Amino acid sequence: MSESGYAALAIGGSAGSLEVLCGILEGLVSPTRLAVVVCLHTASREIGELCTVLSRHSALPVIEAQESAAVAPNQVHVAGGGYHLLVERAATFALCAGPRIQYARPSIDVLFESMADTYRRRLAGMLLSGANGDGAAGLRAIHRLGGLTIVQSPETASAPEMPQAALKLFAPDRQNTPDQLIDAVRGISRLAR
Amino acid sequence: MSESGYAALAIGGSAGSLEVLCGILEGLVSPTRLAVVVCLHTASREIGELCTVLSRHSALPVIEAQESAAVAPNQVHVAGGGYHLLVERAATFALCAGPRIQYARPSIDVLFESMADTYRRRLAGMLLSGANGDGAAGLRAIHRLGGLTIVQSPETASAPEMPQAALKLFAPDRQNTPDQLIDAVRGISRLAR
Amino acid sequence: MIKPRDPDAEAALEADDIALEVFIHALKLRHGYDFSEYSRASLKRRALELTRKFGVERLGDLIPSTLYEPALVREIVSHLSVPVSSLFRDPEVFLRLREEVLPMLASWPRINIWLAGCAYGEEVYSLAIMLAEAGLTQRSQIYATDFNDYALERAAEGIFNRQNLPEYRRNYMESGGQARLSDYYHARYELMRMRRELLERVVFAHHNLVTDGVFAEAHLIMCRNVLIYFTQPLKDRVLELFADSLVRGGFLVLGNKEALSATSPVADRFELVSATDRIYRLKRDGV
Amino acid sequence: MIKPRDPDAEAALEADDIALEVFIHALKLRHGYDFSEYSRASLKRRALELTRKFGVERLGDLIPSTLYEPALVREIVSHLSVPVSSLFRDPEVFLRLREEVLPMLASWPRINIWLAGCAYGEEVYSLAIMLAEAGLTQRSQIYATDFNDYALERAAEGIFNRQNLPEYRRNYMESGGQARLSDYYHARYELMRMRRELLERVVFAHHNLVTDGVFAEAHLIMCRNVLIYFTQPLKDRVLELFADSLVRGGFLVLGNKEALSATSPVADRFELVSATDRIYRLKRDGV
Repeated sequence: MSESGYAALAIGGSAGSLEVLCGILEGLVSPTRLAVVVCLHTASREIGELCTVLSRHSALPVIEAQESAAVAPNQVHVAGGGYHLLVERAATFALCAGPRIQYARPSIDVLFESMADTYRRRLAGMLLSGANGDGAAGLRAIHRLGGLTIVQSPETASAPEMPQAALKLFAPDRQNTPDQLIDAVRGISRLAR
Repeated sequence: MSESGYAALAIGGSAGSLEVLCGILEGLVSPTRLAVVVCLHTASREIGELCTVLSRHSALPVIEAQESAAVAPNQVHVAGGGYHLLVERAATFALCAGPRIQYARPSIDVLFESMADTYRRRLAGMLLSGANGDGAAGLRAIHRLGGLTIVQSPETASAPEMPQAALKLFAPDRQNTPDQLIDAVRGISRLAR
Repeated sequence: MIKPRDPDAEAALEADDIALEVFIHALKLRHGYDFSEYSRASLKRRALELTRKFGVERLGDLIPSTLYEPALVREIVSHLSVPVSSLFRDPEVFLRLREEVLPMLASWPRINIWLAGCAYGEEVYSLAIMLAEAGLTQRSQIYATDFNDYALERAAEGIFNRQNLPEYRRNYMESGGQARLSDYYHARYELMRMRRELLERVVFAHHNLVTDGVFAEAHLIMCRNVLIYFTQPLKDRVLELFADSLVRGGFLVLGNKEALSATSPVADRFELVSATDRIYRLKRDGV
Repeated sequence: MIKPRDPDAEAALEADDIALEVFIHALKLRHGYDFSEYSRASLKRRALELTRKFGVERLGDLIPSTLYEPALVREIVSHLSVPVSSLFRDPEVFLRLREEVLPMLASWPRINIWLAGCAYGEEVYSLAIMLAEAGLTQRSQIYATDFNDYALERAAEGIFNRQNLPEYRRNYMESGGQARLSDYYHARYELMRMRRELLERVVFAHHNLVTDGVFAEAHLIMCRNVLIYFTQPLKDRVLELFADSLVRGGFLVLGNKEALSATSPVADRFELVSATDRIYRLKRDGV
């Protein structure tokens, strides 16, 4: 799978993913045409702090994804807590206050599936360390619609359940170590359009 | 079944129905709020002549049903040949050049069913002498939607198949002799609204 | 007031009436076929016939097929658009065309004919035969259009059912035909295939009267038994399209029950040639 | 460009997107429920959940049920309208209401409160408890409205699942509650039923923000987690409706993610009370 031509990168993770994520953000080449959307299993009051932490590792601005706002290139949008985050066909964010899905809100599956529908083969998805099965179905949705799918290799994940759940469900394009993830994101952000 | 409150009267017939029909038209009380629509199995070139004949027996104007024209009260509208005649929800006529149905075009079933849909319980339907089964399903549609259904009693019909087909399909409200049909139409036209 | 015998029948009627609107919406959104300006009564009847054909119970049950089974859609659209005709249907119209209109068309060096809504092509072949018999083939060009691609394919094949042959023969003779109809087709089993030479000057093309514009500089437009299915605003729009597509002095032939009514916005641009045969002519002095 | 792994998936996606529009059209025509100005992404997700719930394969398969099975429609509408909340959801908002807003409301001799989109009633009871604890019950009147009649019935019953009780208790305490939440409900098996006395000053009524007008001379309007589902034009219209329904100096409380943005046509009619808790106040000097 080549790394060229993606418009958006969706990143999901949970327990043990923050450090890997920081590395990935450091790999982003700025300016880029790529829009990055991140969904961690964050409680609602942590979002401000989370954005601050991530900002330190990112050449791109890191902001909470706002309802109705555009999924803008050259930005890292982070899902806030307490609501599911979705992307509409017009590449704007939507929120949903519906019930938790697999105990999670925001749900990685919900974000990934709506982004797969919107970006189809112009989407790259990464699923990182995490202690539950959220995100696997969403990553498969990205795969089905022609997007690039990468999981953190379970042996490098401090909580391997999340990438393992994806590997159980289908064959993602790549299993990457944290260093390989950084390389990948560098290529994807440089070659985005 | 009372004879009050009908807005329209649909009459179908074929072989042997012309004489009975003439009597029925003589029974119509003018002016009336009733709209009368007649469907015989007429070939396309006979329609002018047919209207002329029927006019002699009717105090109401007898005219060929024109595409898009209103189903007007105090008029007798006659289906022309070569096209199916239908009534739209807005009580205007529509034509259809589709295939014959049970060898007939205009089809009595088609007319009756569309009038049943439009007028529902404000429709009275009469099925007269005829040598085939057209009209039976249409009369049943009128019955189902609460309209009044009358068949010419088969023993008085020179071609009994048509009323018999209806009687085989369901129980119409009445089986009337030609004289009773005339009485009925007198009541229906007087009490129409 | 009398109660309905069958309250379910009334509920089903109301549900079906709305299902028809939703079905129309689905066809339009999913496939671009716009039946929204079609008269509802006969459209509904044909939709109900489709439910029987497809073995489903209610009109609304057609909607999922419409959305998810593209292969069925051409069948659905074909059935809804009533492509039923016969060779030389209404022979008296063809007789008048042969005797009065073709001689006048012959005065033009080139004759463009637009058959709008050609369906399965019966009138294409009827007209091609008449042009051949009048010796006008080489100067003429027939544009046969329909919005139904399946119908266009069938029309180009020119295969009809031989069971209607007696009617076709009678029509041909009544239309003033002097040859034998069998000169124009090959019979095979229960089918008849029209001779390919008849298509020498015929072009089939997709054209949608509901959405598309002026088609050609036509000397003759035939559009029979199409307008009866349209609502009045669409009728008016299509008649204006025809007026704009004709050369001055060009002819318009409508179906036997389709009048160019006095209230039509283009009524004063036409003069009457034959009231019974619904033949009109665009005035030479323009609008 | 990379090809999709599963071309069927892409075709299904396109069909489903259109099926969603047709489904929305069917709900509107048949039952008057208008979701056409709802954000599509989450609406689609909830519709797909319904397909699993009803055991059908594709989104479009919901349409016949929508047309012909009125009994299912309230379930469909309930699911689409996401009536999910909890007692004292976002307790910091209720804390601020308790500490800052209620004392100001107390300056009016009569307090009309409009809970717009009350869903299953969690906020109705939360607010009624707070009014009781502030000694304001007798002067207040709560109008709890929703467009979903099934939700209104459920809200009037006031029966919630006890499995959420730990969350409810924590919320109540964090909202500044001094009593025991158990004073306000009867527990029975796995359910909890809110005390009837809490409804003493509550009226439940059908009101549709999409289609209906000004509701009351309100001193406080709460409408939380409703606007996030609306398109921008509908958001603007509803905010205007709220501005027109409030007395001068009246309060508006939106959901945590719903801002009265500077571009809103009514932005200058409100002043900010709390940005984090989305509390606004209609200016006293009018427009």
